[in-house]
Amino acid sequence: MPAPELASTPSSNGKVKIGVYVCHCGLNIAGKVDVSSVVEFASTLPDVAVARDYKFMCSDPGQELIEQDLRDGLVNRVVVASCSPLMHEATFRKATEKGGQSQFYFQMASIREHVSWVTADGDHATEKAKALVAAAVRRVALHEYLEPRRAEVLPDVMVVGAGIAGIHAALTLADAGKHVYLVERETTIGGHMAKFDKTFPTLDCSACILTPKMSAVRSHPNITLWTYSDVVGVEGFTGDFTVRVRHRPRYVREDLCTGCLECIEQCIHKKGKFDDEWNEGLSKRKPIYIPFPQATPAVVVVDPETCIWFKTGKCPQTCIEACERDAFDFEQTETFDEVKVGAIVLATGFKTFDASKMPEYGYGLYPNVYTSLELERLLNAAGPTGGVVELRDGSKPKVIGIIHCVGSRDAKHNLWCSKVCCMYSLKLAHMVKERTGAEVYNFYIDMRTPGKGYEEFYDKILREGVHMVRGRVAGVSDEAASPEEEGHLVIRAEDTLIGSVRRIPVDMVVLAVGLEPQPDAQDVRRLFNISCGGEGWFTERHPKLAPVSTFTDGVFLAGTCQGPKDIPDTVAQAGAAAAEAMAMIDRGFMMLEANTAHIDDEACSGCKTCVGLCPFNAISFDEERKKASVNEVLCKGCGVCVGACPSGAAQQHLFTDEEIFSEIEGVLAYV
Amino acid sequence: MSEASPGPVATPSSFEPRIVAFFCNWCTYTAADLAGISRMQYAPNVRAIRLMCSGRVDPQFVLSALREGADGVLIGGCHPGDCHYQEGNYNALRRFELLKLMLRDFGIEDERVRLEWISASEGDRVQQVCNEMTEQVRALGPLRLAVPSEGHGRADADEPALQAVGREAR
Amino acid sequence: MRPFGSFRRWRSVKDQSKFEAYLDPGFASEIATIPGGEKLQQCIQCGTCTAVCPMSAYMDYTPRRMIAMTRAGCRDDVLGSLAIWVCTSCYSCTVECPKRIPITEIMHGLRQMAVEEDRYPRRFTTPVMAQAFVEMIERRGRSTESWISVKLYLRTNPWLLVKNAAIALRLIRRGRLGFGRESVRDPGELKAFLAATERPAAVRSSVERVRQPTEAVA
Amino acid sequence: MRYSYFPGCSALGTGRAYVESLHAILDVLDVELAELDDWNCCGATAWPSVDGVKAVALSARNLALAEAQTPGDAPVDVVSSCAGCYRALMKADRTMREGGEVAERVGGALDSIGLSYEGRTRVRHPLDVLVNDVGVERISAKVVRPLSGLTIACYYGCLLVRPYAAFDDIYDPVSMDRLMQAAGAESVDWPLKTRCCGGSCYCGGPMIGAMPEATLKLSYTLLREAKRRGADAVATVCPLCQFNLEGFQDRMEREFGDRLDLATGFATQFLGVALGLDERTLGIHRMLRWLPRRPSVAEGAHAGA
Repeated sequence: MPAPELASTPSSNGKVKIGVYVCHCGLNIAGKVDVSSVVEFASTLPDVAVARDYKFMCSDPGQELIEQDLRDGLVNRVVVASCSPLMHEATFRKATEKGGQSQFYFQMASIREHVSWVTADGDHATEKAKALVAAAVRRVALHEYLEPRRAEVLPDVMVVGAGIAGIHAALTLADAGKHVYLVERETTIGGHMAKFDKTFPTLDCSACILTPKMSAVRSHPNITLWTYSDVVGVEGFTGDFTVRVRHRPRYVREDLCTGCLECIEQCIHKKGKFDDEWNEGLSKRKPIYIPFPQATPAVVVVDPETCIWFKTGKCPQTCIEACERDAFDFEQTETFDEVKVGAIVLATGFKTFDASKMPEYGYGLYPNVYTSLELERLLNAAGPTGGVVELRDGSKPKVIGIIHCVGSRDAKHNLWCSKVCCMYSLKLAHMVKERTGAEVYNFYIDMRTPGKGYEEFYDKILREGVHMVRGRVAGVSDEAASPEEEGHLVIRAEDTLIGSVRRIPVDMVVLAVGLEPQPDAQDVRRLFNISCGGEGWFTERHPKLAPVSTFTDGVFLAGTCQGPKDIPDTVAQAGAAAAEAMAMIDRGFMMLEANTAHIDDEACSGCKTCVGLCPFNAISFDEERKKASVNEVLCKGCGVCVGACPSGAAQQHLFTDEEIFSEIEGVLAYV
Repeated sequence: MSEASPGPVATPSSFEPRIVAFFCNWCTYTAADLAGISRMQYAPNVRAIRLMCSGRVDPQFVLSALREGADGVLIGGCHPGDCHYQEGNYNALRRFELLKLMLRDFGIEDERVRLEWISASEGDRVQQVCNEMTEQVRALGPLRLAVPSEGHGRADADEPALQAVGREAR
Repeated sequence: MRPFGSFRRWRSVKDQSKFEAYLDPGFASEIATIPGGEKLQQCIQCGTCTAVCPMSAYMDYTPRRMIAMTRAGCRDDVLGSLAIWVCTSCYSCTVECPKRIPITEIMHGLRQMAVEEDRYPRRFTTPVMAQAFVEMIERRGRSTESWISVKLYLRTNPWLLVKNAAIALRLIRRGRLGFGRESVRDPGELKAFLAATERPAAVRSSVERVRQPTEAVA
Repeated sequence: MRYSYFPGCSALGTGRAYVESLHAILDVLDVELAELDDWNCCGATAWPSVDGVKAVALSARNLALAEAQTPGDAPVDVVSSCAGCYRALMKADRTMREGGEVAERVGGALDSIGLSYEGRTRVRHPLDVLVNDVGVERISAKVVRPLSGLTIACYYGCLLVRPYAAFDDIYDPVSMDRLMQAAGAESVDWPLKTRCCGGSCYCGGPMIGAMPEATLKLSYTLLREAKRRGADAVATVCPLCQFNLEGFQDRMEREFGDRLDLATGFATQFLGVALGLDERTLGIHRMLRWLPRRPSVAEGAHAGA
């Protein structure tokens, strides 16, 4: 990149001439703040050469105003009073650079997010805006000439989580020639989608559309697939992450096992005895198992918790005998891998709400109360009943009640709408009706079907004669108020559209459990140094304009780890995350913030306070000279060392003590 | 909404406290942006200065603010364990505790300086804390430093105490 | 069933629109002054309150509708409703509400307003009982079941005195219904105490500072 | 163990047997109840319908009396046997602790009669005391006449766990069941433990008067379900529920053409029988209907009669 001709260089700072540009932001600012009075005030401030206002400073003509003034030599420093720097700092820095000045000769005053949007009174707002402008003006006069920093971006990518989001992101990247490390905690990839029978609204078979992608992952030359593995450490920074991955022992060698399943057949346990997690506990598995036939990789796993050999050491080990490939290795232990990647895509997914937290719905108390995920397994041809919907006693349900919003939209549990439950409840209603001919009642608070073909699907379900009751279910019980209720579960709800309480006896209750962040979301977030809301969904950089990136450059989000979403949205987001990661990698470098710390050799007293404080080990100490120095490549620019330095030797670019003192004076310069 | 969050307009007292806030870029400043996006009205008395991390807050910033005429100082950082720079907020906390001890010696009430953990998603906390702090400081009245000077708390050569630890001493 | 079979029914059909002039837009904010009452605005009309309410089947408006009507400003319908007096204060709705609206407290608040505005159903037992009860406590500090029942029946339906005589007699014989009047030691002081709560908090703050040690009453 | 005791107005009327049996069993278990001197009505659910502040004030006075009568800084446990009073006292305690306008006005009124509420009081229910302080084990150790063969449906009513579930589960309370099991009886697992009986506003009268169908049906629903699940008796800890379920059982039977014939006594009475106390001490002679004379339970009757 050719460096533009700079009017001022480190040596020739020249006379400071500040241009102040106050944005109206339509009426967003001007509706509250008296912009002309702010401009008038700004023009009285020291070193201010030009003060202007404009409807939209971020627009091309707005930026052109700045560039022109810079080119004309009217100004050599720029202050824009508009929105938050988190919004448009980059825009205006670029404009400043285009005008021929260092991009860092710029400062922003946030008079929208911090003033006009949050202040009730116009006079107060104007006064506060002036103070913020005064602070920015004082500060920018002190800004120093800085070279922008660049960091190289490594070419490989890590994708964490191999549900449909992770799979899609990994395949997109791999197809573009990037090497992808795909890490999955479970023994197979596929995630929740692999458990479903059909998907709304098209009712295409989940396995039919997912398994080809799963095997593509397995065979792709650019994908290193690590299942039964998790990320235990992330180090480094944007473009250069070192990720440590732990592989849990399967006690079967992945490279040898062919997935013939002969060992399972030969296990000393003649029948499954332990709850099969994949089938939500609706069937039993052996200590050696494979979650489902199309599991990827098709490698069996031994569960040491239940395997007789691990528990007692006494077992004829018929499994080993059965294996023609000698794939068993009971001595396996955890192993670790460390890889260097340039970008990370997080696709860690969700968990479903634990229905036993709502005892009023009787889950765990009445055997015929199921969660939606359990019903998905019952409907699945590869599920515990081979796709037959039957109750735990083997009988067929004649009346089925599906309760929406379980755990969602509820101040006692999760406040949010889980977005997918209305649609999947309609899908389940259709499927159980088709398979069993049962009468199906759906109990909903509000019907939410925004999405392509979704309302049409709702219409189809209505035509099929599924009963829709608008009312949140108050309780499920086996109390019989009349002979018809005897022997049934009774669902009690107000049918709010008729204004009466209804008691509907059913044989099977299905709880449409909502979506929740993974229980360890907070740990994962800390590991990757991104943020999340109190509830645990990962926070995107901007809810609208940067929905797949995070505040940590190089870490992207895909799928439900960011919030509830359905499969189409998840896949779209995964594609977007892959594209953004790719854009970063293909460029090959990242621009970094210039705000690193540095230590003035003269002033350093050699007290070493800073050395221990730096969380990134960026400060080293020269024992001979008794001076500390900062490695600006490692420095991330937090300024902790600067705040602690007793002699004022440590300083931070763009946040020097002088700059902040002047900003303090500025905000206190009341008018 | 303005009734629910009494700004200084609604109260009879004519004293408008001046509060300088230091917000970390990743959590509290972002939360303040969120408060803005959500149009949460709060007292205009709090004026935020953006720092990359609450750990950057030098005690001298606080002293300087008080000396320059602030009646209170608010520091906002990420929740413990959530620091974008791993543990800058712990540094802020340790420094803050010491700072409070020192301020007590100057006769500055504890309520005038406040450290709050506000995460990026807690826009409502920004509103609440700013309003609370404004009311608290308003109740305390203008800051009068141990050695009073003309005007209220303005930088002045008659304030040896604060000045000694203040900016000029560096 | 023939809904309009009788000429009386179809002749009496009236316009049931709720015209804005009929509504009281400030009604909801009055209710919001009850602690927690402001949450009423967050109601999503899910009907959980109605479905858990043991009495909703006997109400003229279900609890959910009461909230909607309050929010819409149907002041006359709400305060004149039977529903607020049918509530048994069992707190099921309050506990189950997914929006944590303290519906029972709102019902109590509506009752207070109905009493203040003197528009409760005259011979319905709950309001009459509440008032008879309050009068007795104000006078004596404790209640006596026998007398309160007598008072209640006299004011609502004296026939019930006769109708319930048999059970009363059985209770009397077993020593479970006495006619001795219970009372606190100094009913006058209690009355003054209750009256003192009517003073707004600020007026009295000077008195509060000189709080006496409490052995006076012990 | 010593507790301050708030009997409530029903203690001398319909709930007499409850108080008598409570005292009797607590005597056996070495728990002393010291009746609060000069207590007043808790306000019940009638007062909140007329004046919310005074409703809190009435109960707050009782709490303040308890503190005044227990000098020192130690917490004061006030046992309230009536579920209605229990809720009213809890509500007053919460309101006063949380502060706000009501708390200030009540505080001022207390002040005017030389009382104050510091928040030292803990409102307790006999079930809470029996299960958590005395302990089920100690109780079962003292059982001399186990109620074997008796199946009891424990009915907790509304206000014991709503809106404040202080010592038991809000959906499925078990403290009474544990006591009845300790007494040797079998307890019924049923979903209506806390469904309203319709008794509401005190002395069983009002709803019966206004809407006989409603009240009778609520109570009937409970008894029918208890019976359907094989209960011989229903145990309660609320004087109102007890009276409602017992006193109107004849009318329920007439109205719904269903023979119920369920003894509805106080849990304390059943426990008392198991502890070997005689019927008179337990106030069983005050009940309108009691268990059919069966050897295991009847023994006590002879001793008393």
